[in-house]
Amino acid sequence: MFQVRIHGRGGQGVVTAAEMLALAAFDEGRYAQAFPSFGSERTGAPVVAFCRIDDKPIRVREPIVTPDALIIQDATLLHQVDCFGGLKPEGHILINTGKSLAELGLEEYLAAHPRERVLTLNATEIALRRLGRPLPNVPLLAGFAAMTGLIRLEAVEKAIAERFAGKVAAGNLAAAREAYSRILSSLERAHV
Amino acid sequence: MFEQIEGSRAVAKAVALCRPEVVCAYPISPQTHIVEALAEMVSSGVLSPCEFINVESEFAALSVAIGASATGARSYTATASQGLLYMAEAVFNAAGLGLPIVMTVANRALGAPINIWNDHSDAMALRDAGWIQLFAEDNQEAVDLHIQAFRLGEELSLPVMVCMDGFILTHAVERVDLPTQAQVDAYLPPYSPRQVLDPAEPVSIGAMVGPEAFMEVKYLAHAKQMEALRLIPQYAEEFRAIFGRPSGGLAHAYRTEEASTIVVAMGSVMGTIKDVIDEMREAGHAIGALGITLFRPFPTAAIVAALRGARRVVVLEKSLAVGLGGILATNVRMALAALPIDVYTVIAGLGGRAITKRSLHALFRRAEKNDLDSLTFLDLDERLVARQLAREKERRKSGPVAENLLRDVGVIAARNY
Amino acid sequence: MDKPFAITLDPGSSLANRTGSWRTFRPVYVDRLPPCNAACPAGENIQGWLFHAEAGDYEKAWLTLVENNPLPAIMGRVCYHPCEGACNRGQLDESVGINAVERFLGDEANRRGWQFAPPLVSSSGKRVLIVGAGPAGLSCAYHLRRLGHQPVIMEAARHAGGMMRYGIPQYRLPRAVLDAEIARLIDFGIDIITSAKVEDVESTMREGGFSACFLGVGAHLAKRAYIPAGDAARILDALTLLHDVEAGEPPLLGRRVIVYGGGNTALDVARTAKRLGAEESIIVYRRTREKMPAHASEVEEALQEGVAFKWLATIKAADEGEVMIEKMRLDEKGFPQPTGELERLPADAVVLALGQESDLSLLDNVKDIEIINGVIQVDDNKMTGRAGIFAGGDVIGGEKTVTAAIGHGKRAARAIDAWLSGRTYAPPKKPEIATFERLNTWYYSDAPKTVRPTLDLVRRQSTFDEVVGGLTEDNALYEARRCLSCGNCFECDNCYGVCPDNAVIKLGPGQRFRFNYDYCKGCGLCAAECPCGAIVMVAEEI
Amino acid sequence: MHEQPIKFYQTGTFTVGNRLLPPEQRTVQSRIKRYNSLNSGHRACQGCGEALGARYCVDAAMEAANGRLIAANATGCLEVFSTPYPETSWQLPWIHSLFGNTAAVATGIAAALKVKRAKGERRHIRVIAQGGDGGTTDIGFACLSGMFERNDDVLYICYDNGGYMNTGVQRSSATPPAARTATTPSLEGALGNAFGQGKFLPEIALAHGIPFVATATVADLHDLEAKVRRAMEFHGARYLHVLVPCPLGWGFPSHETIKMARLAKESGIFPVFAAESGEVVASAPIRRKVPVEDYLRPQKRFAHLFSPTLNLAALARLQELADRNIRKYRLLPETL
Repeated sequence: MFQVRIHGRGGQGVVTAAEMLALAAFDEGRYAQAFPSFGSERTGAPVVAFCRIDDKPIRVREPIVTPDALIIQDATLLHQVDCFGGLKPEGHILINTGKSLAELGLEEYLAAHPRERVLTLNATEIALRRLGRPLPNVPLLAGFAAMTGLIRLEAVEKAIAERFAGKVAAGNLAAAREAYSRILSSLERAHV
Repeated sequence: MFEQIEGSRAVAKAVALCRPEVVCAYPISPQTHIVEALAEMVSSGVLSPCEFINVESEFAALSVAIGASATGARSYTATASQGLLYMAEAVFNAAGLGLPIVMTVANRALGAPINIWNDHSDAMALRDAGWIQLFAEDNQEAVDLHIQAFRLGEELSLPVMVCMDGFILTHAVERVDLPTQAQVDAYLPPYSPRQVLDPAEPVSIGAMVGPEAFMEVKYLAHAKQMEALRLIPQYAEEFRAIFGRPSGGLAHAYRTEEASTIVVAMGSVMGTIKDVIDEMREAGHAIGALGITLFRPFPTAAIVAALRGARRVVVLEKSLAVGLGGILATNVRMALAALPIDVYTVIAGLGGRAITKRSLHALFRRAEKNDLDSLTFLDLDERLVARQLAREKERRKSGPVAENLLRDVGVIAARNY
Repeated sequence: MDKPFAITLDPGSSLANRTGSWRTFRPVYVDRLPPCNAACPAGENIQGWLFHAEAGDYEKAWLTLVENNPLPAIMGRVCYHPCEGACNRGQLDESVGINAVERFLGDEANRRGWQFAPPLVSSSGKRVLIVGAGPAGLSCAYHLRRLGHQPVIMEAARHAGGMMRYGIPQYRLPRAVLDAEIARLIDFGIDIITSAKVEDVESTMREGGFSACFLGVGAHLAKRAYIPAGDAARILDALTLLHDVEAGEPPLLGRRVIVYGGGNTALDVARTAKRLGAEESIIVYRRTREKMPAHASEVEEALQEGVAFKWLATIKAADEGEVMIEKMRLDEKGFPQPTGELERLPADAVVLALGQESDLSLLDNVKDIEIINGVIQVDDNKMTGRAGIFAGGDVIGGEKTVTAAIGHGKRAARAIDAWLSGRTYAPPKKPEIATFERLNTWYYSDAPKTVRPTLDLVRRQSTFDEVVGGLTEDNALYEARRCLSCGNCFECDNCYGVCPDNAVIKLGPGQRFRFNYDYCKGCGLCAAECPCGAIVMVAEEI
Repeated sequence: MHEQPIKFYQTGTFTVGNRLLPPEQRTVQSRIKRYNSLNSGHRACQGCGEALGARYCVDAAMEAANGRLIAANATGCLEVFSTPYPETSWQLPWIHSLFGNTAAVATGIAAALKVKRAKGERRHIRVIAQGGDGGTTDIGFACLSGMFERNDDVLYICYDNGGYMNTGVQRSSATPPAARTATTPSLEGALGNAFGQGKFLPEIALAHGIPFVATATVADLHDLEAKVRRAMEFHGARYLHVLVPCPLGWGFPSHETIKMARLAKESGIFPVFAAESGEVVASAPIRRKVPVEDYLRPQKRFAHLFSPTLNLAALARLQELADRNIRKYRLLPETL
């Protein structure tokens, strides 16, 4: 079972991201379970959503305590919330930022983490450009697909098509593809 | 057809397949997504003819359903928590009048302090209202139980409450096999009311009954509910025949063979428990679980049959009878009264407190060693509680409990990961 | 329906609960005597015939009316309608115009040729002599006929009608109306022999084979007063004058006419004099207008027509071209006393209208009939001291009106009917009068009386055309419907409607209602809300 | 709105029946074969205004609906006296659920009927809801307001007797000022119910802008039936507020029920009017104006205003309330 935890703020599509991830996994024939952190999710408040992916039915209902991956949609949360709590050793970390880890003050903290397991992506910038709105969730999802190889870009694209329509779908699709290739590039650089 | 779908939407689709004629709704978390989805279906014409009534309170919601049901319409509503309490008077009334309304309760804690997260306090508060109460373990079962609920309620002229854990199920997006309209139509005949408001046969429904007949009326209500114990397994069997999967029934035993310890629980926590059972079985523990689907009427015989081989039973429940302990546990104890079985009550998950596998592992291991008190509060912050109790002992005006505790915890908002 | 036990109930089941047992008072329907009926000298069932008139069923109304009075068209003109004075509606706004409706019905009957219902019983074969074809005699004959007897009227004058013909001017009672109603009586089987003066009752009865007799000879002899008068003074009596006018031989009166007297006859004469061409017609009366016995409406109409009045005056002497009058004053008891103050009035003629007396010479040979002051004494049943001889009308004194005479005739007929079969007539006990206090007047909407049209003044002074017109059908209907139906159910459905327990059973048109004492709780709403006071609450015996 | 007065002066338009009217103009109550929707054998007190008002209204609604009518009924006197097991007095399909949910139950009935009709399973059937003033202005207020706001196809009839009579005469928000009830005593010179509290629900109903709002009393059947008839011409939420005097609660003899209603109307203390789509369209004029004292004096619940001493101040305030109604609803010709 692969468990993902997504951090963000209300209004950033955190729950949608988890659900689309689950949808993408379902489209690939796997079992998935997405759920939010169940709160009064007001705009701007810290929000968490979860997604489990497995090859057999998922029964467990506890919150994801030891995630295999983290998506951090809002880097400002890094110092407010214990975003990295319970992350498995060598777990995936994808942060929505244009800054470097050093600039974020994480260099030292993540010094021991494998380089290819901690990546940044300026998803908000991509979304603004491709979608016209600062919604980083879809490009991050695509980036996550590229980073983990857990789901394919096609599945993300299918989920986008199922979830959105018209301009929004097209914008998200373009954003997803750009994010996907950017992360692939980042991975190449990390491996270099 | 399999869909990756939110629990609420899946239930809404299942309800729509049952062709309800009147749906009434008042917003309350975490039930809201269900009626939102139904509103969409009515609005788009997918569900038609159907009247979707936006009422001004839960009390009105169920009252509208009462009127509609008495007029022969298949009626549905959904609520949770405070909403269920606010309609409490009507809850009893619908049962007393024998109206087969189906209502989803997206289980949620009761305030004060106000809390929107899951536990079973709401449904338990109205357990004796005369409704049939079914608890879904996952969203597949939630879907299936709603279809069975209409069949069962209408056959018995009794309202049915389908309970599903708020947020944990209602907001979980997971794989659900949604039936086809043809399947549902094959299973669920059109509503043929036992009594109906009709100018052609103008009966008066809702008479005042005095001491000379009230006991008899109540006895008959009890007898009728007990009928459900016979019908539910039958309907579950018919359901399997049409839909191709087992669903519903009175209770589900899980790996209870040769189990000296059996955990009893209701609702979504059964999934987590089963994972733990699997892991413990692998580690050689003789442990199993019993998930109770039907809480009212209470399936005493089925529970005795499932538990009679155990040495101990751990009842893990998401509700608390303040001043007594467990509610489900009390019912189980009553069922097992004649058997030499130790029963432990574990109160867990109140107000959305996460029930983790780790805690369950520890709990069950202690239970196996008979190292449990008869009443245990799972993952209770003993230190916090002790501090407040001390404070209260010191001075009478110690301030609001919830705020004090939060101050002690040092957070503003509760975190649950 | 497979209904749930106890919670769901079948309609009609509450009928098992007989709430009548709660009652301590029970409502009972009553019929009271309406004040109009009580006041009618002819004993008409006024409310009864108005009831049908209200519905526009005028023939039925007329038939109901003539059960008591065969002369409605006449009544509707000459009756001074005490009924209207008694009418409870007068305390609400104005009394119902009963008289006008009666006339309307009478005229309708004449116009449409309605006939009386056949006699109630088969013929008895008994002949009854009736002396005089005035209102009393006609009424008595009619009622006897209804009761199966054979009345024969012997009338001294050339035409039937008595005072109605020879005392009441045409402008008040057109003769066509009179003739039509008399003709209907003849058609009904009443023999009227005119120009047949009965000289001796006993012999006439014996010779004619009459089993009983009714005396309705009226009072046709003018009372005279002694007035010193010169030879040239022209002094006439009112009855003669009116009789001559009726006979087509009006006397010459001159320009100025003085009429002496204060009764209706005086007014009739004064108004007649105007119509005969008198420039001045002056009534001299010894008391005041308020004390005048004449009917107020007649005084009013006379004044309109230019008749002058000299109140508090007596005629001391008459001479050619003038009279001497003495002014009077009323003493503390209200009696006029002479003042000694004299006045001359120019007068070409003086007409005395000082009352009438009866010619009772036909009784000279009859024993046992007591006559006091020219008035035949009768018992309650109008029977004289001579068994089998009854009397009514002006001959027995009292109220000398057409209406009273008709009432006498009816009462006498009933008494004669009883007497003929060896019984004594006992009238049914009259119910209590329906007083205004018993009414719940809320339910009657405000509706003032309809004023009857009157003839224009020019024509009233030159012709004998009828002064007071009739009502149109609309007006008559409106007027009839102003009736409050005091004391008698008129099927307004109030009791039926206001009962919270549906304990009043409506029986259908004309059938009224019945209480369902199985469910009546005795709240009394029906009685309180009955507009006409036809329900009383009676204590239950416990 | 009001009936064209019939030119029939013996009884005018005021009596229940009228043998002389054409049948179509006669009241429903005057028919030999009327519905008697509320049958004999009910257990209402002698002279009960509510029993009378209920039969008046429901029969009129039955007439308008051609007998195809369903009623929802709130808890209260009307419910208790009409349906004690094993006897019901109702002759139409009728349901009692709770005290405070009647409007919502009726909404449900109407919704069900709408669907059933769309499916062709049922012909057209109309819906009424009814309750006393407690069940309407107090505990049932939220559901009623919701029904109004959604414009559900229900005629709601409130039988206002100014208090909780079923439970022994306690104050409701429809209890008039200065009235003594079991919970607004008049002991030791106390005034009874306070001035300035309570509410006049017809005006609140009117504020919802629903198609039809009217008041009526059991003293004027023609007006009442006309209003029910008019109400039934509309679809959507309609409200009829009927004053039904209570001999027990008000303290007057059982035969004066209608008289009390009449005095309430004629004094102006209870304005009789009709409104359509939020605007007052007609007022029933006062016919024989009486001072409000004439209405108050016969009632024991106001006895403390007259004895041991005359409470002129309170009487003046009550008269002012009546005068205000007269001005506001133009109840006298000179106020037109």
